[in-house]
Amino acid sequence: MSLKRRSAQWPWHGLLVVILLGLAIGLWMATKQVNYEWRWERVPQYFAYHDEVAQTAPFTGRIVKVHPDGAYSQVEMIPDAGGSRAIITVETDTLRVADGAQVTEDQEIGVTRHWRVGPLTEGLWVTIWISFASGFIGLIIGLVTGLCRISKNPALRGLAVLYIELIRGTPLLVQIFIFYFFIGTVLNLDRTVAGIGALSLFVGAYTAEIIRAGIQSIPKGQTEAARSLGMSTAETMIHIVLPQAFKRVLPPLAGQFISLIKDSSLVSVIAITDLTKSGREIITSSFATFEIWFTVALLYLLITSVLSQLLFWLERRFARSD
Amino acid sequence: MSLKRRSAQWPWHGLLVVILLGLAIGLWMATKQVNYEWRWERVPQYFAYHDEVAQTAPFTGRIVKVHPDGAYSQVEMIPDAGGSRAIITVETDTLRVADGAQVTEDQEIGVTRHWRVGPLTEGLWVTIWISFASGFIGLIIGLVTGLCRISKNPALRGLAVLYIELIRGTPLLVQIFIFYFFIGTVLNLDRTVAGIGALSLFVGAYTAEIIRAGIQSIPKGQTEAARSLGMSTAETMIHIVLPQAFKRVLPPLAGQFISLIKDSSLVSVIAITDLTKSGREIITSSFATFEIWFTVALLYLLITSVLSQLLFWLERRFARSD
Amino acid sequence: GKLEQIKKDGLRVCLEPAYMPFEITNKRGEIVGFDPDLAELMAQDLGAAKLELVSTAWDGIIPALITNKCDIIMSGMTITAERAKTVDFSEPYMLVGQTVLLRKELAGKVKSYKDLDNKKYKIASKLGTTGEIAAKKHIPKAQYFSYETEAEGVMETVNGRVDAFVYDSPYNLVANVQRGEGRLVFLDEPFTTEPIGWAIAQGDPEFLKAINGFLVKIKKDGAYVKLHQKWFKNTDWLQDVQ
Amino acid sequence: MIEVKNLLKIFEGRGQVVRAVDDVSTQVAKGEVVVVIGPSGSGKSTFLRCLNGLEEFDDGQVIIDGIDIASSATNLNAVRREVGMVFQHFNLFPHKTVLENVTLAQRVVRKRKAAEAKDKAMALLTKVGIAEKANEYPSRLSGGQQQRVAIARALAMDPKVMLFDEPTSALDPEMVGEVLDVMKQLAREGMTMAVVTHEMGFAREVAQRVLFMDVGKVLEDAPPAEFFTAPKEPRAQAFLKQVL
Amino acid sequence: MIEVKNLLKIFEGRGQVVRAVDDVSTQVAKGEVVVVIGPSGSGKSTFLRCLNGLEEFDDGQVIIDGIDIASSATNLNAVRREVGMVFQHFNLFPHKTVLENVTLAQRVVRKRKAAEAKDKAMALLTKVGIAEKANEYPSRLSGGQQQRVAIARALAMDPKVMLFDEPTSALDPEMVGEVLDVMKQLAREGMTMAVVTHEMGFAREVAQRVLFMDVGKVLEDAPPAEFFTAPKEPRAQAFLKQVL
Ligand SMILES: Nc1ncnc2c1ncn2[C@@H]1O[C@H](COP(=O)(O)OP(=O)(O)OP(=O)(O)O)[C@@H](O)[C@H]1O
Ligand SMILES: Nc1ncnc2c1ncn2[C@@H]1O[C@H](COP(=O)(O)OP(=O)(O)OP(=O)(O)O)[C@@H](O)[C@H]1O
Ligand SMILES: [Mg+2]
Ligand SMILES: [Mg+2]
Repeated sequence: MSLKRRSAQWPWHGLLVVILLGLAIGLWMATKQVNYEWRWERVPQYFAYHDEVAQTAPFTGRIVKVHPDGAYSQVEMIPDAGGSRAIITVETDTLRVADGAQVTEDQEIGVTRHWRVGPLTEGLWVTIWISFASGFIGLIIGLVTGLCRISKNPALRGLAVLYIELIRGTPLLVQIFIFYFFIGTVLNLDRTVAGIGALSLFVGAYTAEIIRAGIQSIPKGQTEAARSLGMSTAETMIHIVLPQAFKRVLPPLAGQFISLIKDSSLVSVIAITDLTKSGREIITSSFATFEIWFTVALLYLLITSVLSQLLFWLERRFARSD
Repeated sequence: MSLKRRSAQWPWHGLLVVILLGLAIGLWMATKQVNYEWRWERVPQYFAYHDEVAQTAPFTGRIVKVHPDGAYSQVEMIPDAGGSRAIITVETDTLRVADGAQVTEDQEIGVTRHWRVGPLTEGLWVTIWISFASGFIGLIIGLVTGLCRISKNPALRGLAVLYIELIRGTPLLVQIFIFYFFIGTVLNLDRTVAGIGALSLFVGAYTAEIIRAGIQSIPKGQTEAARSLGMSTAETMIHIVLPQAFKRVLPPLAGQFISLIKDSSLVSVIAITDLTKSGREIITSSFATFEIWFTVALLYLLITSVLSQLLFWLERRFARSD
Repeated sequence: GKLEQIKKDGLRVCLEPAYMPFEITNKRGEIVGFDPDLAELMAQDLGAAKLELVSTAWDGIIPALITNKCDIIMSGMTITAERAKTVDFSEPYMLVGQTVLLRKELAGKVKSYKDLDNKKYKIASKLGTTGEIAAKKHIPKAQYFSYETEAEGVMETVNGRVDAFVYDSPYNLVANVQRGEGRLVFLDEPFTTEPIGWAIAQGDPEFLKAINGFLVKIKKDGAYVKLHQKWFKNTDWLQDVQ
Repeated sequence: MIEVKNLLKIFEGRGQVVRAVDDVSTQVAKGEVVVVIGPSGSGKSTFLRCLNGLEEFDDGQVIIDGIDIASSATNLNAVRREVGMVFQHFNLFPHKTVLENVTLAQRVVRKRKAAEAKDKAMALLTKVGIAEKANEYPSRLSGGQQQRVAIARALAMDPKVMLFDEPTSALDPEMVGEVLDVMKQLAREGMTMAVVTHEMGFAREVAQRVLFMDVGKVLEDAPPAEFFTAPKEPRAQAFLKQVL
Repeated sequence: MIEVKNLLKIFEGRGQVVRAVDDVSTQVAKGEVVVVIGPSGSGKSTFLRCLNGLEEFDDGQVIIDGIDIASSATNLNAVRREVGMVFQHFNLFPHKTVLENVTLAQRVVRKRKAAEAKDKAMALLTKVGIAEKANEYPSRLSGGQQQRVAIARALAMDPKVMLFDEPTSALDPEMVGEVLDVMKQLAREGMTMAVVTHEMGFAREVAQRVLFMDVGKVLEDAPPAEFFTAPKEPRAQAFLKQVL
């Protein structure tokens, strides 16, 4: 049959929904079968929690007056030893003193409550910023190494190959380890610097290969056209080859970066508390194992999907000249 | 200058050697500076060790005669209770009895020594076989998913996309975790099976993308030529597209597999002792931190370089038709 | 019930062999230590068909117990109220305390853990252990770093990049001998007392009773003392391990 | 042999709608050679590809040897093996030798025995004058040689009709002749052929009819003698002036 | 203007050695148009590419406007901007608009101001008849239009010599004319040109000399009238029979 028939697609979409529902129910049944008590209500506090800070008297003195002001109250105090008054703000419902009361220095007058970021939020932030920092440095390393890799100079080429093979052939864990405990000790590097350094070197090796492939995928005719117009090798690279290669390497680079975000969890070996590690720390204290792991997985999924969206958007922008 | 001059390359090679030597010396100096006592002599025993097995008398009886036979001796025994004789082989230098001696059951007569594989060798083996098993299954999953990913059926496509995004967006650690403790518990899977399963699912998602890209890189003209000869979609895939795609996906697949070998170390979380885990266990007992990490890195490098060589050889074989 | 199952299929013990001298791997890759020896006795006592030691990373040890991948955790686990919400603990079979391994430059300046309670000091312990909990609780002002394994924490202290390593006395004793001589100062006075117990899945009082009974029995008949001597008073076992 | 009725093919994409083949009706009798010419983008290739179902069309009928390929009951693969197609860029299978290129579909589609397929292949390769390259890979052949292999490959399925889509326009000038010679011989042997080409000499010599297409429509349908000497349509006149 | 002495270019690879250009000596005077023809693989492209140093050659001399490009003192980039080159597959920069394609090298190599480069570019685009497409991307242009942009791009560097490597052989037949027209105009304006082409009509009309190459050697060097009517070499005779 060769006549185009716009066959209805919705039964297939329906099937997809049914399958997904089936999977969800299966998962839910599985959680029932595992003898585990779910306590999801414990999770939110690890994102942000309400911290109470005790407000104490700055000196021994007398409460002149409490000015209630909605949820907060201003407590006006005067020192016994003479001097200027002080105003202390506390939450009204925690007020422990009344007008005219005598208080001693450091006596608690009440508390104020603040929202604080919890360990999961902090870990998320560390993961994001370490990944971005090392992704950026790794991109530069990868660009330089990728260019060396295809250079005609045997020394540059040899060094690039050696670096790439060494990094790609050994586990990141071991690299972080050696970088921090060894090179870091000798050069006296901070742990964050060492962590970013090791991750950059790691991702740089993979980026180098991606960039090399990207450059080599640009037809030779492009270089020849540029050279025949009198451009130098460097000018050809900058104006002709790299801009075109960039479009092609974008998807694999994004994939690499997504991997990096997940790989960055290995920096926990040098005592940097990233998302995975804060998850683990919470688990060892609370034993809410599955809740936390699911939450952590979801957070990673969130970062990576935002990135995928970004990539999609970038690719569409670049498609303009196709 | 456009005349080809075979400029001497050896000064560059020389420079490369000098730089590498410099790096090596730098590393060596670094080890000196780090306050660390190197005990390399402890490492070999973790690969293989000489085990002594005590040979005991099988019954209470009398030694009839010891037949020395070089490094080994045959000890001939006769039971007190009557019955047939027994011959026990022990190492001559560990012989503890003489002709005519009376021995009781389970008394030690001597020992035999055997070479046993140590924990590092065992870990290496676990790493290799788990990686190969899950690489193979992952390849099949990837092939199927990759085909679903480009199929016209929205249900298949939707499932494939969901699977790929979910797996690529979350850390492998979490996946292994959920796979073993959830699905594994419900289906009552063995931990090795669960480990291989989780790794296969993980690598399958990446393989699917590689295979999809490989298939899509085959010019449309190939499919059209095959279809116009009367081949069905499946026949076209099998005879025309996949064989050509295979050649192109070989390098990224090999890269993925090399990653898998390293990623497989995460199965230690479900009590499988692979190379990294054995390394870590040895470190906790021996305190030979750097020695073991360097050794482990070297072992990984060994596996991955063997694989790279294999890939190189395969690629050359396939280049025949270019 | 669990006990019948153990009789039939054997006793499965989860432990992470990274906690000297409670459990550790020897040169041959076998798991040895105080806990494995106790497990051996327990298996005999419960009439188990066999004993299986399951080497599990610390991250996976609780889920493994909950999802019935093993019957009991015998891995030098400290009993805490928080943990007791998820698992059932036996009576403590030992008490340990946290001690401090100090960078040698601080000898004299820091005499007890209290002197470390200052913003300028960096202290370390192992991720997810009571060493970590104690360090955060008792030395709150110091900067805290948690490492994946004890070895790394000790090495950092030797290299002088953290000032002190807070950990259980049995481990610190060995670590000081192995890596620390001349490079570390061992403040061997424990500043906490922590009960160590075995953990089992919740809701099986019969099994709990059996293991508590076992503990009473070995304390009475001298088996416990013998093993304690072997692993905590003696260092002969180090030969086998290194 | 081929009957086309009100064929319509629309491409949609990037916001624009192209009527690549716009209400074309024609027929090719058994043994007839029809040449299709027209400017670039006029829908010649699309028209040809509709004939063996490589493009799904939007409306109309294509009847090949009595079988309506638009009917949902038709097995397209069965029709396609009766219709050989030769492409501009040869599309040989690069991972197979020349011989394998010619035998593969015989074995997979026609289910012939290895020996039978090989004999057939060698006979055809001899016919197109390239038997000595049977065990080479396509990448080792010149363009003209590759195109002749492609013709042999299509012929190996014993098609009743052959479609050619600019078979010589990717070739170096010296190689055009050798491919055209093979096609002329085929025509002499009575093969039904539809040929898209810019080789006016070939059209004059071999074709029974010339179809001139522009923007998806067949504007002229005439014997070559008539078409080349006195085209009726102004667009055909302009085109011929450009090309000749 | 161009002087070539004993040019030798050898390709080595896959165990075989090809003498692509084999001891060629010739010269092109200022304002002269030389057409190079010959069978595929005879070394025409390689010869042309040696003239602006795109290929490193193994022996001999190439002197462009008095400068020996084989000399190690020569700055090749400086020579190249005096020698424009047009390729078979256009090689426009796909990520730049037509206008940017023509201005880029002016600004980077000739260091011209944006406005100056743009004026020059628009003048040239008008000359090749494509000014209205200045802000399109190359992918939106037909082959003939792309090739005309490529010529404008080369002209924008004010070259003293223009090299053309089969500029029309990747084009649809109707587009060949428009490109040849531009080239003919250039020749009339006195541009020194070396053209590899299969368009014999162009050679007859425009060339002062025709070089016939085979297996790396120049076998004939004659005015077109002489070459096309009475080629001396048997190989040239055979080739002309194939192509005409
Ligand atoms: N896959 C496609 N998607 C969208 N438009 C297409 C597609 N294929 C062809 N077209 C459009 O359909 C029209 C006819 O194209 P077709 O290739 O049939 O022309 P043609 O006569 O064969 O031209 P040429 O001589 O260049 O091969 C053109 O406008 C083309 O842009
Ligand atoms: N980069 C290269 N490496 C190896 N051999 C080459 C290379 N480029 C060209 N050759 C060989 O050099 C010879 C001359 O090639 P060239 O491209 O100059 O021929 P041509 O006359 O331009 O042919 P055509 O008309 O097909 O363009 C051929 O045998 C070709 O195979
Ligand atoms: Mg076409
Ligand atoms: Mg050429």
